[in-house]
Amino acid sequence: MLTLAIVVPLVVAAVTLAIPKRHEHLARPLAIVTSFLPLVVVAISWARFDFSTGFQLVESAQWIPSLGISYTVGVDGLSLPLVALTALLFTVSMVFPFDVLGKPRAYFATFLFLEAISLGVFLSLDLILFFVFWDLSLVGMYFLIGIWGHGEDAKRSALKFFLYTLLGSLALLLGILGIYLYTDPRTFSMIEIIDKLPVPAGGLAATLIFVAVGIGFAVKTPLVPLHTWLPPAHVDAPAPASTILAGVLLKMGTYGFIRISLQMLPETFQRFALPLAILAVVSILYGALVAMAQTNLKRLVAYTSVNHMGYVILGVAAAGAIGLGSEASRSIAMTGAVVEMVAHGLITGALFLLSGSIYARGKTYELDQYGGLAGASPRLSGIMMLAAFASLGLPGLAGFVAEFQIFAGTLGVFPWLAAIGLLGIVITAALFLRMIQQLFFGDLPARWGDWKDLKRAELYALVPLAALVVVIGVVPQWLIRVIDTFSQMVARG
Amino acid sequence: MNPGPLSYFLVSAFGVGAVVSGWLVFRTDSMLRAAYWLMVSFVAVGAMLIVLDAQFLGLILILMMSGEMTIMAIFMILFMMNPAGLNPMTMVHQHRTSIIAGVGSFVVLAFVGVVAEFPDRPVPAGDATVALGEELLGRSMLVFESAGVALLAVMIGAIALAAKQGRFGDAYDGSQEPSIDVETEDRS
Amino acid sequence: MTEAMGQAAIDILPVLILAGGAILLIFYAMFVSRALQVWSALGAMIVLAAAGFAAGWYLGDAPDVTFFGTFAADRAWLWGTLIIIVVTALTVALSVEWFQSDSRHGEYYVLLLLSGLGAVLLAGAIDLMELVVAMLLSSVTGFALAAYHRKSRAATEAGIKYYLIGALANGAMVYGVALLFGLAGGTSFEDLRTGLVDADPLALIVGFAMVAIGIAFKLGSVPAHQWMPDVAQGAPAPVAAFLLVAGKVGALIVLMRLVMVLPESGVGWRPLIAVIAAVTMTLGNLAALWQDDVRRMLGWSSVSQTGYGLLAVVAIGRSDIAVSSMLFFLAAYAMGNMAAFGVIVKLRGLTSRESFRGLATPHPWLMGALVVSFLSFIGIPPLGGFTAKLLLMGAVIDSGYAWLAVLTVINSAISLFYYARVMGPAYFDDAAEPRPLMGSLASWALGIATVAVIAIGVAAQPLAAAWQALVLLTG
Amino acid sequence: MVWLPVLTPLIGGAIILALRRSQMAARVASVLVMVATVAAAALVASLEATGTWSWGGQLDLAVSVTGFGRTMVVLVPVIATAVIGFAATNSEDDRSIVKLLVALTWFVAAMELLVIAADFLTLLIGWELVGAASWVLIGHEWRDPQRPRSAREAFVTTRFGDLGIYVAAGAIFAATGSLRYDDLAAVSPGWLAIIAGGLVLAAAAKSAQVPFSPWLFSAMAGPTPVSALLHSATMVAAGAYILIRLQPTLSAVGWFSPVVIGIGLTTALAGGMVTLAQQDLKKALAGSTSAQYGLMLIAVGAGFTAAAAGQLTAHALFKSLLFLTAGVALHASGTLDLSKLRLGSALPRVAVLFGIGALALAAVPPLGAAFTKEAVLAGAFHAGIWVGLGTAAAGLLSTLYAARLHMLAYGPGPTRDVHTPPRRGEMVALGGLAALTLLLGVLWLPGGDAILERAAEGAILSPTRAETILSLALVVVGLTAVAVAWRRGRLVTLGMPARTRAFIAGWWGIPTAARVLIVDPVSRLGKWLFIADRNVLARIADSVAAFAEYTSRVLKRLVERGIDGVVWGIGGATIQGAEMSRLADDRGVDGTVEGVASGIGEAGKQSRRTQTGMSYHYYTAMMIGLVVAIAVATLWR
Amino acid sequence: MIDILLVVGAAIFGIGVYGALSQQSFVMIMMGLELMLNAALLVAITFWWASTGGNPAGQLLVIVILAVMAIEAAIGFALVTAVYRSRKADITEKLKKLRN
Repeated sequence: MLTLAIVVPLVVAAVTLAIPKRHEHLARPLAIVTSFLPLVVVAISWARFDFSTGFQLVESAQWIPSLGISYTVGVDGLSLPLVALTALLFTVSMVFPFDVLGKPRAYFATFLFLEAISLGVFLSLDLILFFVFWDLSLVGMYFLIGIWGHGEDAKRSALKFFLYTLLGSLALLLGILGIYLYTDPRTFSMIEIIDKLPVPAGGLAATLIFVAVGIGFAVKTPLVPLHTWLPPAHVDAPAPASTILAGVLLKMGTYGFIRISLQMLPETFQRFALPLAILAVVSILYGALVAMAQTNLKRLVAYTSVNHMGYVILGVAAAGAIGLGSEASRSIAMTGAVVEMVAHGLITGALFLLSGSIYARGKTYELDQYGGLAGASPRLSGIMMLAAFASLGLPGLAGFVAEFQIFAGTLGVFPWLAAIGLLGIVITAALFLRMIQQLFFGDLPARWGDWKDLKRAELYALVPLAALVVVIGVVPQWLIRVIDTFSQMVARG
Repeated sequence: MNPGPLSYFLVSAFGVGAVVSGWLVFRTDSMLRAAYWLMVSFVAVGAMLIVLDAQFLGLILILMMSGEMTIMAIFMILFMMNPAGLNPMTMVHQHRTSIIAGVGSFVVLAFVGVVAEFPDRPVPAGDATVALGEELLGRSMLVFESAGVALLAVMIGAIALAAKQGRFGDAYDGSQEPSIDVETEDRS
Repeated sequence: MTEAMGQAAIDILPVLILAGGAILLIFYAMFVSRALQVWSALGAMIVLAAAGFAAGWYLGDAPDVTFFGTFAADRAWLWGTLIIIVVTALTVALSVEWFQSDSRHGEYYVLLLLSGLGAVLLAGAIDLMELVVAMLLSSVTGFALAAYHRKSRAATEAGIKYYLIGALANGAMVYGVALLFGLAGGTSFEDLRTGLVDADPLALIVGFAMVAIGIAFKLGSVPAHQWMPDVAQGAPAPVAAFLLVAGKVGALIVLMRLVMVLPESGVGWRPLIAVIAAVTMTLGNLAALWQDDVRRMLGWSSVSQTGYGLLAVVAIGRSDIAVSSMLFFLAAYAMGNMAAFGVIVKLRGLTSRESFRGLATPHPWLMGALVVSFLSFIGIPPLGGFTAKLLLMGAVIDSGYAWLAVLTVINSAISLFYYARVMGPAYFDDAAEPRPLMGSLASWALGIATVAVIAIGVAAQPLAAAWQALVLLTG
Repeated sequence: MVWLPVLTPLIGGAIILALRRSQMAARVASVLVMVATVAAAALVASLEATGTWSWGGQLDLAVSVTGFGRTMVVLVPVIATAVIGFAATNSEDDRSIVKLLVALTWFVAAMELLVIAADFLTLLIGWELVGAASWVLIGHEWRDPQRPRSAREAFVTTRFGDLGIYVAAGAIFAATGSLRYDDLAAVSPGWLAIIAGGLVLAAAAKSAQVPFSPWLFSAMAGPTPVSALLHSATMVAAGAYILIRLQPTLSAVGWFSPVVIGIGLTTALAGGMVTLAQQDLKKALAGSTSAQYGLMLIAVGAGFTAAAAGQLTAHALFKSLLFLTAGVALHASGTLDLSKLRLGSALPRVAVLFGIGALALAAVPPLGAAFTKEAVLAGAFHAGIWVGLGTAAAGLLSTLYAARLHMLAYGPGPTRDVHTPPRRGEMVALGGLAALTLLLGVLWLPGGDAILERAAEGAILSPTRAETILSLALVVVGLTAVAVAWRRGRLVTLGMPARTRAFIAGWWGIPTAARVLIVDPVSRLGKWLFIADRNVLARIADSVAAFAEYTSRVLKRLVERGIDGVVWGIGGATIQGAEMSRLADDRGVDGTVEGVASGIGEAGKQSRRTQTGMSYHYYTAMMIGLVVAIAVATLWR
Repeated sequence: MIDILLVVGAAIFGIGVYGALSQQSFVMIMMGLELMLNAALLVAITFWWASTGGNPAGQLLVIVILAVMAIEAAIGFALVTAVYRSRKADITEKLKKLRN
């Protein structure tokens, strides 16, 4: 069943490309309808979720058994929420109206392709399969940014994105190979590796492998100072691609940190938990401070992604610091990190879509070009403010549920780092309030006299995100329970 | 086998001859003369082969190289821009580098020859040519055959490249890349 | 003796078929009219099919060492032969239209077959003399093929430059062979294995280094790599595709066989090859970075690919995946290269980077094939190049040369840059006018190559299983 | 059930929003919602209900209505009823009134959640929501660019305090794996100190204690009902409330008591002087709020939470009254400048109401506020003689400024006509609050102590005779002093130089200090980091690429030109150099220039000559490669 | 004896290298290459004579080298002819179309 979620979009992507030119307007409805299938799959998986075990709904097939490579997919408390997030974000990104520059077939085919790939990253339980999807996501995003990005710089940004993350992914590949070479019999199966932990702890090899995969994930996450590809990529990417980039692709980095660095090299992770946590705190503060200095809306949101991913890594580092703090603390930190991944996906996804809406109307991202939009477009302002408040961690919205757990857990593990990291909350509050103020309050500049509020199609994309942000903020039980099965296992060590 | 003093003398003499004539190849003014000095060098080596009990091979070498150098001379007279290859000429580049490389090669290889230990297993008495024949048609059959195929290939290749006229007229006709811009070609 | 000879001849049936077929074909080309010359291609195809069939037939029960220890017709050789045959066949398909205008092109196919034969012989050589002769056959036909466009300045220039490098490399190699012969007392690899154990290290090193130069020329690795960009740019495009690949297959296999018989204590061949690999891949990549001629860029990228391929040699004897990584590399690289050059052939030799701008819109399939081959070169999964690189890096890490793997990684990332310089504009720029194209035979060839690139990655299992336990015989 | 006080305003707010098309309905609904909330709160308080709401995992939201919470849960909607009633009737046709009413209603919901919270997570939720609601309320008039800025300042300042709750929550979780107040008892001393620290920080920020006090000034940017609600029973009250509620456990921490007293006393004194010096009626009231909360903190620190609770209740009643009447003044005269008001003659009835509030503020018996203040004073003396004296001084200050404010704002004066007299509904709201203020006088009756102790579930100390006399004497002194100053016409200026007055009135320069020391550096740091990010970090990657590019260009030249070219290049340069120095020798400076010029030209020729890409360079490279190969194979075995 | 032979071989090889590197004319370069092969030939027969117990492979190696000489010369002439016809060039300096 999970396989369907990967295969069907891929097949339909090919079909989309094959649509005759005169029927090319069918590409969008076809893609949107297809994108509901993964959602259905997620819903069924959620309903069938077994809280008593780890990996489940596993589907496996031989691929290259001679090399220990298999096609294995499955979910657990960590991946299921991320799969759900991915499926949802792709659907709304496709629903969101966007000028496809006269290439609807290619655009929606790329999107469906990327959806299948992204689902594959989170579903795969074989390192090579994981890596295959991982690298293909770069390719898909490269073309999305390059072809549909705006500005002359789009090509450059696309290349920068591709180059930078490819280098990271190749480092990851080295790490994967390192792990592989320790398995006996040779296998890439994640389940088996997590079960047997083949890499001898404490050795130089384990350190090197950890550093290699760490670099790979740190680039993707991104952790300061490996984040420099992110702002240009976001600024030049089209809004739906930014949503996917921030909402889905960044999660791959943090997912990898949990799945591979933490689960496959637990002792090494434990040794490196403190440095990692320090890096995370640096990212938190750095991302927030730099975001505060931005005058460009999209760049601002991009840097807050650096900040939020810092929260996630902080939680993950705390969760992996076996031996420090209580099991409860580590467990709640992990839960918080995963919830943050979901929350950030929804919130930042919404923020990027909204920046797209603003750009579509004003053709600029410069904040000082705007003002007083609250009166002209109450719906736009309302959803934007909701997303901004969720992003700054207001209770009742999704971000708070995540950040609270991360900090509550981390405080028991790295008290000082958590305390320093908390400052990020204040800075993000300041910067988002300033952003809201600049965009929506004050006087409406005369040239935006015919400013339009959100269209129906835009609302179709945004309302589900906003609603989920609220739902997770108020009744997160359904989500936390699923994640908790995983967190407790990890926290136990 | 202990070579006699005569062998020593002959080998040394022909050796010096081979080296000197080889050197003169690049010291002479005319390409034609160069070709003949080259031939002399080959003949000297051929003579050394004969001294070293490889009479058959030595003779082959001398005969072959005489022929080849004659062809080379004719070739130069026929084709090259230096009319008849007889005019004085020096056409060298990167002279210093070349000298360094040449001397360097000599020093390294001579060092290897003098210093390195090679097994001491002299050739037994007997008819070397017979042994060669057996080898040729026995163990190394494949090598021999492969060399034959290579000769065939070079004949085909050399004719394909050098022949001015083929069975279908001008060999150069259409021997180029397909035109990138077909329409232009059609129009013209 | 004769009986043994007969058996030996049967053992190398694919070789006989290729040689015999080539001879028959030259008679055909010599006597038929111009209009019928083109059917030589069909003849070549038939010969290749027969040889391929024979090679496939023997896969079940490989004859192994034959011809009195001068030739190793083992499974690895059969696989190498198959790769060469496929490459040759694809080249034939790409050539038919390309050479149509040439007044004489029957001989071309003969030369192609003989050149393929040279590479095949190279792959099985376990005797220094056989190595020299096979090298000669492969090179000499290559020189002629590269310069086959006699009217084209670029082609003849490529041909003679190729020749000059090859001749010097051969000269050095022959001297080295003589040295090794003197040290070991024989020319077969078996003799080398026994004879070189206590050999004088200095002479051994010099001798091996000189032989290595000869092999490096065929491989296109540093320091005899310069012909690759020239040939890629100047030679007829189908020939360039062929020459960049076929020789590499034979040379890589024979290099592996050769180093296996060298005493590691006497000559530091492993670090030497590692250094050569490192320099080759880095140099090739850096030089490719700013090329504005796509064919020349492919030539330089081929240099860097050679560097990757040498990783397998570094790992031989230390990692059990060395041989299979080599074969994966050869297969993936060969197919990727055929696909890339196939696209160029299909575009009638289009080569300037500028002319690729916006071509994705009028020619989506062609650019798609180009992207697939480029991504495979970079090592993006699940394409063949990825599987190859995965195994190569695994093999060197396994052998204690992790730094080479790191360097490979860095180089792969660099290589993305110059591939993207072609891919990016093709997709991101405004749509260009459609280009005149070659006929459908070229499409078939490049289509097959592209599918193969994907298949080697996605459906790698049959190959992986077949290559898993492969050993290279040395006598 | 226990959630009713939260849900009623929450859902009520939604109903009001739904009714936005009819302003009248919305206005009526808002009052009804508040009344319903009062009822719900009273019901819940009488039941002492508890409840939980599971968030899954290790997170449960726990609420309970116990202790002082029982009073507080009712007090909040009671005052809110008056304030919302005032707001609902105060403005004319104004489309934004609905938004204001909804925000006020939700604000109450958040505050109620804070009040009934029984664990730190729930507390934090309520705490932050109150802050966010205050942002909405303060920035209500968003078209004026200044107001959202003030709202942001207020929110960010209080959010900084919120970090304290985060820390406290994390600490209790780390120590016990639970977030409940009940489990505080089990916390080890080390963690408890951290929790106490976090809570004190949070309370100080929320209750506008030094050094966070100035945010209250920013909060003045909101409409009057907002100020009234913010400064009485909600928002600011949260800080004192949580300390009152958790004092029994927190007092186990050694430094808790002195620090809280210190903060409270400092704020009481400093804030009192700020109020005294203020020229703006609302800001003066804001300053007095800080000062009054300072008094409550003194009581908490001294351990007499009932006194603090009593003071909180009394203050909530009279301060909302004072703010609303200040609003009336603003409406009536269009200004809040104390030197220009004196509306006593124009609005005599309002003046009386304001007077009641002012008397309470001045702590004149027999008002309830006087009773609670004396209890605070008694507690302070119990904590130490200097604390007691300081508190007495703060009391004197409150008498002084209360009297001053009344005289200047609603004292008899020249103003006869006003733009907008208060409406009937407004008067009802004011009257209600005044009545409640007066009603609190029952505390003076015997048993007043007991009522407070029961209501707050804490201790109270009856003042000694000496203390009572002292405080009464101070009240008299204060009133007299104001009367004298009034007579002499110096009540506005207080005889101080304008700059000194402005300095004190501007909260002793704290806002400037905060801007110079915190806000500016942080935003500058952000800008610097951004510049560094763009110019350094991003450039590192770029420069790696650039280096590769450079190398490759060099190599590209090299491979084509041959390694030989380098040798030539170096050699040529050497020869050129030698030649140049010779020329320079021969011909002096001119020659040098000439030499350089010819050198460059020659170098250009040289490089052109070497850039041939000839095959013999390939040969050279091959030979070099051979040598290197031999070397590598020899050296590295 | 073997020393003399190997030194002579080395000398001829060195001269060949010098010629191949220094000459501009293709034909002259080829002469240098032929000299290198000549040296190899001498060395091969030296070893056959002194070090390998008369292994006939040594003689065959000489024949192989002779074949290499002939074949390379033949293809070399053909290429020079072709280049000369297409470019009217017989020295390396004139061939510089193919470069970066």
